[in-house]
Amino acid sequence: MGKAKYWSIVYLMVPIFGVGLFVAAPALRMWLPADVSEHGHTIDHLFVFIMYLTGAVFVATECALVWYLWKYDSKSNPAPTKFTHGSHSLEVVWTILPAATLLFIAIYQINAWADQKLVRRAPVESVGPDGVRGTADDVPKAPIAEVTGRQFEWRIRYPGPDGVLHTRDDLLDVNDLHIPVDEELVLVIKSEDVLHSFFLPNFRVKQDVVPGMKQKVWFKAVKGSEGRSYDLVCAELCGWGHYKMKGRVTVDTQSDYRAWLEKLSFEQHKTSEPPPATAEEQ
Amino acid sequence: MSSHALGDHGHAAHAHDLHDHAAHGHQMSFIGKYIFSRDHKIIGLQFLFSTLLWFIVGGLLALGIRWQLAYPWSKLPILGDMLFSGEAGQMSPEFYTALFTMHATVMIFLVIIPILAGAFGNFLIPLMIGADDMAFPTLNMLSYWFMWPAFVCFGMTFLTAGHGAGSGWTSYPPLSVIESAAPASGMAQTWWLLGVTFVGVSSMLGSVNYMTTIIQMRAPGMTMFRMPMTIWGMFITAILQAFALPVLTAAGFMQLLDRVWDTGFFVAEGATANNAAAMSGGGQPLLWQHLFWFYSHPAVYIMILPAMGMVSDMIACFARKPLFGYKPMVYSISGIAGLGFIVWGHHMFVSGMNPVLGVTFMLATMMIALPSAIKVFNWLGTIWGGKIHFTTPMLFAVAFVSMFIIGGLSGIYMAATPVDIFIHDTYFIVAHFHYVLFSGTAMAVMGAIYFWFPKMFGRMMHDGWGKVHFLLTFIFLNGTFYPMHLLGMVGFPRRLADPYHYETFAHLLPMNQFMTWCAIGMVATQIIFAINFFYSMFYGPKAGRNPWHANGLEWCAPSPPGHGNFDFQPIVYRGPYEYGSPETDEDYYPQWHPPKQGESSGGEEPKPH
Amino acid sequence: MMRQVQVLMLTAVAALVSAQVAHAVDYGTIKGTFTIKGMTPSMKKIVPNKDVEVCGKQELHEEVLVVGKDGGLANALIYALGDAKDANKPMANIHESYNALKAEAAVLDNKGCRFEPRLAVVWTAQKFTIKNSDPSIGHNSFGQPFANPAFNPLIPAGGSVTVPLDKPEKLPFKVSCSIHPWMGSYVIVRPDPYAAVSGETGAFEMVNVPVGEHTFQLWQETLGYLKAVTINGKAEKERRGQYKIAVKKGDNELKIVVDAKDFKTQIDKVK
Amino acid sequence: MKRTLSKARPSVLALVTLAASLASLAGCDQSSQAYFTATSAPKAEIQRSIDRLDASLATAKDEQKEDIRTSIKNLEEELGALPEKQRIVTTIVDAMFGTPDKPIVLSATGLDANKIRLAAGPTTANQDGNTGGLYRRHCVHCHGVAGNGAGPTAEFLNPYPRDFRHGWFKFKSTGINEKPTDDDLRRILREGINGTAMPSFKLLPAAEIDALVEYVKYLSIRGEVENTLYKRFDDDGIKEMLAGAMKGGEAGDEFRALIIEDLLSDEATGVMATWKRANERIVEVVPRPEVSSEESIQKGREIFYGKGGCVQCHGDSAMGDGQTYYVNDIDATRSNAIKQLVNPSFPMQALKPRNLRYTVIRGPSRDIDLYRRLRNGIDAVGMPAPTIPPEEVWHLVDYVKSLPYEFNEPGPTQSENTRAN
Repeated sequence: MGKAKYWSIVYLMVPIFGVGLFVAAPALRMWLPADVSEHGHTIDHLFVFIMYLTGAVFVATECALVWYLWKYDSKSNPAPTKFTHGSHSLEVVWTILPAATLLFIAIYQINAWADQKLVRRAPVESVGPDGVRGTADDVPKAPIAEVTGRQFEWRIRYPGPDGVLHTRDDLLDVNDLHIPVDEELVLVIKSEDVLHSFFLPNFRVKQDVVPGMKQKVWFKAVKGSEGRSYDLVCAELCGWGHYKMKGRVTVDTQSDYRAWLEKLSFEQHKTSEPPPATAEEQ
Repeated sequence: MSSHALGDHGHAAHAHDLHDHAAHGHQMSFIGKYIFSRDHKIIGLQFLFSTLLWFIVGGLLALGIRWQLAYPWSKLPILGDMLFSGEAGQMSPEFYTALFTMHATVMIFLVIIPILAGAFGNFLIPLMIGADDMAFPTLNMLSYWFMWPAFVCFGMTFLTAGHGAGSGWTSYPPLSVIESAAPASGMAQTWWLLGVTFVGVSSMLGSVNYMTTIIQMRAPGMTMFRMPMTIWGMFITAILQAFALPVLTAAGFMQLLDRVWDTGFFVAEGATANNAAAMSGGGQPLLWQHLFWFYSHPAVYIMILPAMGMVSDMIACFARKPLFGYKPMVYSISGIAGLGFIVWGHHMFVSGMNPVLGVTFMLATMMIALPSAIKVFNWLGTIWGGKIHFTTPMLFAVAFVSMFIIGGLSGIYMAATPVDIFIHDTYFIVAHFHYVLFSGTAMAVMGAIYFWFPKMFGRMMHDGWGKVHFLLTFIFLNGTFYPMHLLGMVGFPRRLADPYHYETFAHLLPMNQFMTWCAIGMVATQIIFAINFFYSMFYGPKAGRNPWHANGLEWCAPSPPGHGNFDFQPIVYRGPYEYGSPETDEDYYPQWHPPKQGESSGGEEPKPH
Repeated sequence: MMRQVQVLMLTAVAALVSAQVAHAVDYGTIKGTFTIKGMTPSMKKIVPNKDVEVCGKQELHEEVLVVGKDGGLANALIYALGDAKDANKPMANIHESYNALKAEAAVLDNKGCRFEPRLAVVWTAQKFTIKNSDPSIGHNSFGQPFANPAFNPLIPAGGSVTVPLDKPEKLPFKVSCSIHPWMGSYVIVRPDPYAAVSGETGAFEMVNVPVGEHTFQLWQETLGYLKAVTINGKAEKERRGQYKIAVKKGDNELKIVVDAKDFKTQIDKVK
Repeated sequence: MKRTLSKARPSVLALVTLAASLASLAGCDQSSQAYFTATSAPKAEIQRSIDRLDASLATAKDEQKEDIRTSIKNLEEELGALPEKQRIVTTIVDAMFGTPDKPIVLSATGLDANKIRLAAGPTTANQDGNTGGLYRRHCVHCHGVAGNGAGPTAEFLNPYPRDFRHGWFKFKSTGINEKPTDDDLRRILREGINGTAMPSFKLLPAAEIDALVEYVKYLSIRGEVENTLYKRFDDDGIKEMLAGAMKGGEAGDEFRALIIEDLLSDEATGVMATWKRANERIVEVVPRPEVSSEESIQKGREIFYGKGGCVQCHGDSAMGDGQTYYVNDIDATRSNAIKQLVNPSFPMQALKPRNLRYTVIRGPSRDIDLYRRLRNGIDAVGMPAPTIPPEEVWHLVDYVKSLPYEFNEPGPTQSENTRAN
């Protein structure tokens, strides 16, 4: 029974492996996926900040736990134990310290949240009723495309040449969203049937799509991401085929993006097709 | 020892009365005694056995999920050919959705909530406060028997097409309402809603009973601040249930109406799925989320507060030291309960709820971490300077603390709204609540079973095998759940039957296979527990009244207690945690021991109730 | 060069020879009847549920088996096989009286919400026209031939459409109307005009058939191949319903009797 | 006597259930063959006839009853003979085409064995996301192992998934009753079928899509051969051939070669011939007439309500409220096309003409796709082709495309977080 205190080693493994696994995680490719959005780094920064903070608390409390278990084992500590019902001052300290920390985190992140969620408005030049040319800044930015979640795919609708959605010249596509690089863009996301969630891991974007509501998301693909494709995931259970709802976001240069739209338009309106022998679509 | 308390209080008439009760109990038929029993202990045990049975079901469902995540679309062992011959024995995607839906449903509604409140609440509350039974024994019996319709309803969901409800345990509309959106669920979703309603009725009956009993039936001298933490946990839980549950029950009925009678509380106008006719709708899917989380967030505390209480009792007992900061502990439990009512919105940060509202919920959520932190510090304070006995229940109790630290800290990530945008509905969340509910509550429950087993059955469980059970469970649970944090960091989403066709997640397969084998190990380990449990029930060494030398009132009753619990009227002289008190030579000072001559009991004088 | 000349010469000779042979051939006429022996089930009445104002005017019945007075079997098909091995081969000689037929289109009419005729015979030399004689409602005729391309035109009231059917078919194919699901008919496309369908009384006539023994295909829509029949009093069996029948100069009588029992199970299955 | 029977029943039932479950457990490994015949349409059809006759007995006149009883007896005999029939057909088809785990690719089918191998068999995934068993990863839930459109998810879908065994495909560049070209199938896989449960697999690598196209063709050919064997089973000649093919050794090989020749390669009716000629049966798209789009829409409108006859099914409002039929109601529709579409054990589904006011058109929606559909009609569901000159079809295309917007010109833009209309 004198060996009973060795049980505390079991608990010691928790901080050791717990921290160890996080240290090894980047090598295992289990870290936040590459961030290609402009605002993503604030989220990553917050994540890492909280990780260090909680990590420190985690290690400290777990170690204290193990140390006390080890030290005050009944066999190695047969002497009368401390008899106390608590300490008022200690309680005050360990109430105020965490409270302050938590409040700090809370306030620290509000900006990042607002930046992500508040409506983007674009200044629009117009002539007012008094005939003075001015800038109106309360016009919501026009969306670059509308993405509609549907069991089990993402339907994408570009506004077409007239720049207005839901007209006859709209360009339609499925699961394959193209966006221009280095431009802050707005997407309207909708649902046709049930809840879906528009999740772009690499852009740190996630927004549930609620039938009956129009949601908007904003992000900006940073330079250097052009020419690459990123996963578009559905993150809200939408039925049996939830896992199938896979889309792709491709970041294009401005010229590639225009070419893509043109190609889409050409495909949509072409009136002849080359014979199949040469139509190897690869 | 506890036996010396006997006879000191030999109120002859009362004892005779009790004896009569006991004799009467013996004459009752088997059915009267064990099936339609109104004795809180029997009801508690009924709850215990039922919930442990469902625990097995829930565990097996979890293995099904893990199998699919480790070996997606490979033939399901054993059941594959029977259930999915049209698909070469691989599980169907709608079966996968049913698996995780029913795993969560079974674990939450049929295991954790009833095992805490139903099994331990019933068994312990009268014993720990010195009452001979619950305030309303018949109501108590009904609260168990209302679980049976729920068992049947949830059982029925497995028997309908698709083998279960498939809208997640949160049952978010429109998926759960528009039948054509999840046609594989069919009637199962309706059965599911009925089942939840019955569980609600059962919990409601229980919580009314617990509140009344705790307020009205305490033994003489048992003031509110002399109640053990377990009772505080149960008390606050009962209050939470009583105030939050009606909202869920009402919302459940609304959803039932939406489903059965085509009302439109939760369905948007014109929503259509699977080419069925568009819904007339006019409702709001978000409304359900608000109503649901208004109950289900407090429910998270319903699932942990009693466990915290039991852990406090076990740690104080095996550290042979008073609980550090008893009153702060009580206040923090109350604080958690109070704040628990205003944080439900943190489940909805990315749901489309107004982002400004999100800020308020974020602030409240941050603050709710505070009482939890205080509790952890106080447990550390209790262990500090104690005289620690590494018994099986103590190992589980300390495991609870150790694991709850992880579960609590990971909660802060979610409270931080911008971070939540990324980790919402990923495995980070799955890791978080498994750390709280399995590594936390389930550990506490296992510890509590080892701890109160002698009181329940009059015999001890095998300590050696108990430790083996603990060690393996502890290793495997961390192997299963800890890597989930890492998966969550990559963005690995929940509830995906085949996440590996996304480039971002394809490389996570080996880790998932590792986790699956840990989960299989974890479930297999519980066989040790089951054997130990049943063997000890019949052949374990006989336990006296107070085998752990604990202070609580329950330990002055016979093991197992007869009908009416106490063979004398217990009177409470002090708080429940007077371990190692200098006032006595022994290292514990039970609540029912009268003060030694010339010494004060250290608190207010006991007043007869 | 030499070779080409040779080929040309050979062809010329062959043409001459065949012309001579043609001259020498005699022709006979088959006057026949299809009769059914035994009790047959009565056909169900159809109650139209679409376009009732037009389709409800006349009584409509199932037509999978139409039996006239005295057991005459209507809509049974007989056609000659130019070569028993190759059903697509035309008869070697086609009487010149048929030349006039080439200008005449074979017609399938949508009339009174049924197809008229139930079984249309098309000679590849003919055009095939589908008509819609019904007032105010459109019909579509969905045909799924085996060798020819399928067709499914929607024919407005009073309209007609010509469908190319220039490859012979081994068997009749079905034509249906998706709008009025009870409507159905069959079309047989032959490389020669030697095909006949029995009328209401079960009688049919095939004129100017070259004299000699030919293989004839017997077919009815419900039974398919008529595998067991009594021809002129003699019971015969052939698994593909192909029977050798000798044609004499002048009139030939051909009495084909089918046993009603064969129909029963088939009709029950179709119904 | 009665009492003992009823007493014995539960235990017998329990025993039978136990035995059945044990048998299914024991059958784990050998049952791969059984996957392909998971549904047996002929059986259901005959059973349905028997049930109907049974029901008619009650109302029948006395003199008819004997006849009906005889019919029932005959049908029951046929039903009894079915397992043997099925055994033979399955054995032959398995010998020709292999099992889902080990497909055999006959050279007569002209299919690419490497592609088939990538698509067939159990799913395997590795860390790089490369997979084998593509069909079972992506398709089997709906289309079933045998490609019979009866996977576990199938019966919950509207419309039902395609049953490849009949070789019917709706959206293609070829005429009706023709097979689709590889390009057509590839496009369906890439784009999905709008308005149905068929999702888009655009993001699969091209090689995987090609493999799946090939496998769909394989399943289709296999199914068509199986169907043909059933249909021709009673034919004495084919019965002899089948019996011969059941034999092992050279004799069996010879017969199998004969069947392959007969069913697959026959120039006129062989299954492969129809697939091979697909590229030649592409329907020509004529140039678009040069009129303004408004004029074209107006002309299309006239055709729609006039000589095109579209209004008869799609309704005065173009909302698809004209005609409706039921997909697997064999009594209601005699059309073979419709009758063979679905598993007869599934509940009946209404086959409705499209509501053309939805912005989403079912199936591929490029102009050229719409043109082909309006020119040829739609296979398998019985949409006929209007009898109008080919160039006028373009007007109809323009009109149909404009329908969703006809009375729905864009209103003022909505602000965020408001309910959509």
